[in-house]
Amino acid sequence: MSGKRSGLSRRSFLATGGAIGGAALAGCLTGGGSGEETVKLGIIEDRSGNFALNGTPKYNASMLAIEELNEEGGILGNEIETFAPDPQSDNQRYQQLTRQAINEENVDALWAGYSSATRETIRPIIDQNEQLYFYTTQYEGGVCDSYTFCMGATARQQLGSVLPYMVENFGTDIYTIAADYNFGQLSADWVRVLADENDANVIGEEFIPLSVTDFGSTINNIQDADPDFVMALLVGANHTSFWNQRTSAGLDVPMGTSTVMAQGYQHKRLDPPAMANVYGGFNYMEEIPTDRNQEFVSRYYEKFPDAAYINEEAVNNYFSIKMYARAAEAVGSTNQADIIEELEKGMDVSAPEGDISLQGPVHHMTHNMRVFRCDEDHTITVEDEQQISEQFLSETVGCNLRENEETTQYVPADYYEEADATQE
Amino acid sequence: MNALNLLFQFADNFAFVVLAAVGLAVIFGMMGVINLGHGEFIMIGAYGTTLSANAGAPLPVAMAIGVLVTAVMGLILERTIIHRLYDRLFDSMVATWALGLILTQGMRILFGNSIPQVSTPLGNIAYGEFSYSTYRVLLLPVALLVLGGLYVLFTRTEFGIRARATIQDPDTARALGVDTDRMYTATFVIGSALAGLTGALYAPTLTVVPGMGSSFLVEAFVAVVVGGPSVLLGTTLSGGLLGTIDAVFTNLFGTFYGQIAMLLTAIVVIRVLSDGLTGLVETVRNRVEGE
Amino acid sequence: MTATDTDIDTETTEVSTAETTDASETARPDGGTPDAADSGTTDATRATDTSGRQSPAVAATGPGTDTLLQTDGLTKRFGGFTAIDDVDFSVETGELRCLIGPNGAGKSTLLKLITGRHDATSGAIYYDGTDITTRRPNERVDLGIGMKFQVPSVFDELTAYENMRLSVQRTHADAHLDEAILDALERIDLAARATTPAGELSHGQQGRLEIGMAAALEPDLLLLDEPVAGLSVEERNEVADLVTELNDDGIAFIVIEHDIDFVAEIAHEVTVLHGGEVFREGSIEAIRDDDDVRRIYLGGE
Amino acid sequence: MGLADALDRLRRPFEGPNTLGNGRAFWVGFLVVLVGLVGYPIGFGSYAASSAALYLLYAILALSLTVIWGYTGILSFGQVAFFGVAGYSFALLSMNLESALTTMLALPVAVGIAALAALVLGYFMFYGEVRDVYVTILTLVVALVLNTFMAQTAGSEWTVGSVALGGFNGIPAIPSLTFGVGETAITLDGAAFYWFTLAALVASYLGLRALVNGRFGYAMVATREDEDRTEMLGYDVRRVKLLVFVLGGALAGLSGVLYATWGNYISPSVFGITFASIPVVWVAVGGRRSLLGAVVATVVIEWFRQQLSATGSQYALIVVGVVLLASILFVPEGVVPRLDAAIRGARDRFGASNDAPEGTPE
Repeated sequence: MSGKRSGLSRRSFLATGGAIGGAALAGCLTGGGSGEETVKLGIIEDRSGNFALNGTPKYNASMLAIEELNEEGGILGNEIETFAPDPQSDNQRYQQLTRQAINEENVDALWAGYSSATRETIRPIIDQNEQLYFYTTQYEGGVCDSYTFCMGATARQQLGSVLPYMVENFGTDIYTIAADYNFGQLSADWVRVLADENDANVIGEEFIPLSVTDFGSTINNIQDADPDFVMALLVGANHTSFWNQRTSAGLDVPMGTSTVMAQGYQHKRLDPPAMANVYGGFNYMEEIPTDRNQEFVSRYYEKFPDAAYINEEAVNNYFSIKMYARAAEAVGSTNQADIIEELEKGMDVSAPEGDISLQGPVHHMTHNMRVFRCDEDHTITVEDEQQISEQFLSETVGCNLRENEETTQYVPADYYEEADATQE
Repeated sequence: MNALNLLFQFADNFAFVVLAAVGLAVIFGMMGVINLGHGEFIMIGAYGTTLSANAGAPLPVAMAIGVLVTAVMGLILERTIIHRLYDRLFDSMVATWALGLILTQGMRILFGNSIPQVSTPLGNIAYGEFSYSTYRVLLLPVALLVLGGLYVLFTRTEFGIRARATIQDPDTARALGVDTDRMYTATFVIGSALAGLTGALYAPTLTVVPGMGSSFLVEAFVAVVVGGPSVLLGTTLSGGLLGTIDAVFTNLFGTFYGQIAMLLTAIVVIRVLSDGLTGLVETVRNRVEGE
Repeated sequence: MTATDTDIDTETTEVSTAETTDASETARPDGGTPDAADSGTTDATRATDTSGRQSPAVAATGPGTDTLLQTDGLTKRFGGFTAIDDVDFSVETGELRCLIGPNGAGKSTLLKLITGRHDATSGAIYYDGTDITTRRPNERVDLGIGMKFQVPSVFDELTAYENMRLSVQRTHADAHLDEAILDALERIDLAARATTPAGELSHGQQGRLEIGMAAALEPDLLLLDEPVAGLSVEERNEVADLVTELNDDGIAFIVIEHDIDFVAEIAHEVTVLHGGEVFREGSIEAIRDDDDVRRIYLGGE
Repeated sequence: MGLADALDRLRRPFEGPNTLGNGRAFWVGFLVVLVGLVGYPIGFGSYAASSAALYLLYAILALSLTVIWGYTGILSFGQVAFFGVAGYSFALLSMNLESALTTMLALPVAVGIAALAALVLGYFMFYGEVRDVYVTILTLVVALVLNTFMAQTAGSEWTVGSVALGGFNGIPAIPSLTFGVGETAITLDGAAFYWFTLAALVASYLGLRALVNGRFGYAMVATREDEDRTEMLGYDVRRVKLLVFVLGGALAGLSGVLYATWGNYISPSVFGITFASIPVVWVAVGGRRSLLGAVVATVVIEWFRQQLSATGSQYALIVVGVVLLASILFVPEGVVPRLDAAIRGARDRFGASNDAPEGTPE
């Protein structure tokens, strides 16, 4: 169905392209971003390339949310249109498509991108155009941006739920292995901050390039350090090889994570017991046993019977699209500045993960965080559950977007001694 | 640093470099075609294996199917596309790059972003506080067997003699009654089958996804170039050199330095030895014989 | 396969680089090259050869001497095979010297050493007062040494005009370039074929073009490797005329040639190479009547 | 007549057997297309212009490869290395010394750094007798080393001046090119950036036409055809190759700076194997011995890929692959030379040509 829609807009694009320049220019001027007659949402999610595995569920869940809204009469009585290209996991293409979405498709709100690299690539374009933008991946945290709403849990929220649980149950010696890029580095910083807050020690730390598929030496290094548990902050398809390799090498230390299972559903894809004794701190996995969630899950698979999994990010897309619709109804228009102002007042949201709320001044969510455990047979159980709010921006940094315009990303190293790797 | 750790890591790296490179080396060394779709051929082997295993085939049978599927695909591609591109080195690079694109996305459309993975068999070798995957260590003898098998095939069989005659002087070979077209086809199929074998062997220990091929391509290229024109000797030598460098640097400084050290070694070898490591062996042998 | 002497050295290297299968197998061609067969008589020839040898040369070239080129103990080995063995060889200014010898005598190798295509294993080469032993080929060209290869090696895809331009633009300013190119083509009788790709010219025309291009660089010494091999009688005469004409203009020549009649037609002095060593030097008549020369030719074939 | 003669004299340095498109008809067409391109932002607005600017700056990268590969016979698989080095250099220079004056200066300095990198690498290769496919692989490996290295610079210790290298995420918020000082400064974005890029491309194209049809161009072509033979005509082949490589590095660098300012962003993916392959594809499809072919193919292929991606179809990449395969198999000499031959064939058939035949010396 999305193909049909974007096919339409593509035809109209070609038609304008073929018309005399003046007419096209006039079209640009009248089709402003706050047109009342239509609502158009940009959904730019990877369906091919490296991030297709994570991007496809996000795309699916967005379409589900939009279909449900349209069945209820759309937004402000208008059917929702979409601009849903495939950026093919290519950041440069994201830039082009973001510009197209804003300048040519005049989208009223934009959902785009899986990795933080993608977000940072397009954020300057977003800010320049004052475009309302929802970023839905769980991420390193710290983005304080007047136009960006970060719907995923931050590293502090994710790790803040699982790390104390691990310390309590397994001991205080932590070994961190993390993907060697911005997200991994900052997450490892948060592990150090949280270890300090929970009276534990990081006894070893290893950063692994995203291209690495061979973990023989890493496994030996962990065995050498002999920690009570490992915090595994691995990312991407290459790193997924770690789990099979650690199992076959007989490394049975318990592992905590914020980056596997809930994003790339490794417990579904890998043969048991590859993910045995892995504990994740997430706001969502499709195995959450509540009625509300199970009902959502069955709606999703009814629409996408061949879908593989509903990941954390997919659900964040789903509830944030619904949240956007409520805000638009509340202000009575799709004017972006008005909607941002409305959202900044905060909002209670009923999401598949439970009842959560938007922290208006920092554009982040208070999430219902759970600790999920994967057992020998890859059955998921919920071990712990608590509401965790975004704290870094709201409490430590003191960001308040209601009062100050900003487009900054803050990093923990500037606020915590433990997070500053250069001190060691 | 534990000596056994280093030894096992070396075995692991050596096998990876050799197996990643050998299919590419056969096709490049014997036919002058650079197969930029080599990584995707490996991916096809891994898919064949994993899908067969998921359908219930025992792992060795599944691996054989993976190899067979890749070989058949190689045969079809050679007959339809590659055979038009002999003596067009750079065109063949673009064409195989395009093939890689089609294969990756084609598999994604057919089987989705991921398929259920096979777990690694054979357990582990434990020593002191350490342990290592038995399967990964066993890949070393397998890599050596592959090299040995190719040695026998190309030097001890009628086919090998004809194939080598074709490479050295196609016109003369044709005059002597060798069906050179068939030799090229056969060589390409062997190269494809070897890529398939690599995919089959790594299917239970790496993540089988449509884009997995790219993780082999860099090592494969570097190994082939470092090795030089002699396929088997070159692959063996570069496997040894790069495997050692990777294991040592990874152990001393971390995975990133292992990778960088390997790439820098490649640059130095290409610069210093214009015919790679086999060129060096050749020179040394000539000198010894010259005295 | 016909192994002419020129091919010996290239063949050795070619085979070893083209060796793409396991290097432990047939690393080098079998030992039975034509040279190995020849050099069975090396010891005997060395004895007769010493008389014809010049005294070890110092840089006896350049201003104040008549000697244009002088090699001193020049030696070239390929692996275990010695292609040029301690050769002292000289050419005088304006001379036309022919270099003959049986297959595998090292004639082409000697030319390649002089042009810098091969590096000498030991010994030295002096040219016009300069030690050029380690100079690069293009530097030797700049000093005034030109070369025509055995197989015509013009740029096939470029026209005759463009080929000639490559030479002429090295010696002429832009203003006179076009004129000079057409003059040079005129001189080798190819002005009418200026726009023809060189690959489509006849064998003889390609040969003339190549000599013309070498001559257009205004060298003092031109090296020709079998300039008339495979040509018709008519084409052969055209080349002979061209060589004589250029020689009359003052260009010295070293010509490798099998065709003894052609040699007789153009040459003053002849040097006979055998087994990588200078075997005889003298006038064409003296060499023709030399029984030893006759013997090595017969024995060599 | 006087004017026509003057114009003919004007075009002479840009014509010769080494380029397609000689004669009056070509230049008239060239001017018409150029006027159309200059007017494009006026007709289609600044979004269309900024989209098109990307294709035009890529075309400069394609030209850099054409001059190295098509004309001199060296396939550099690592043109993106110089592209990226210049992009990163520009980012670090302009962000550390942020003022209009410095972004203006950062452009030539960054291009210079790319040229210097090409000089070092080229000297290392060509004076070390690295040849043929080994040059190809070596240049690719250099790009991959940069990719691996830059991707791990996420840590806070990787900061140059006040700018973090950012690892895999790259460097965001690179300033746009700015000319002039203080109040009078003009920031190049939207249509202005498009015009600047177009001017850079046209200058590069014409400059290269003059180069390849001049003395040095002949030396390049001779080097491509036969290095040994070229040396025997007294050309220093190593120097020819090195100079071309440096020129190619500088052009790729120019393209890289424009890229960094186009999206105000650069990341290590510019050094990756995917991006490294793409210039080879443009040039191979367009016709590697044709400057015009490289430009046309780059613009068309990139426009096509973008349109396919915007449809969101999962078959987009398959279509790209099939089109590439077909063009390599059925139009091996390149699309633009094929078109050129077809047009000339048609003209000959109808006997309408008054122009001198191609390749005739004048």
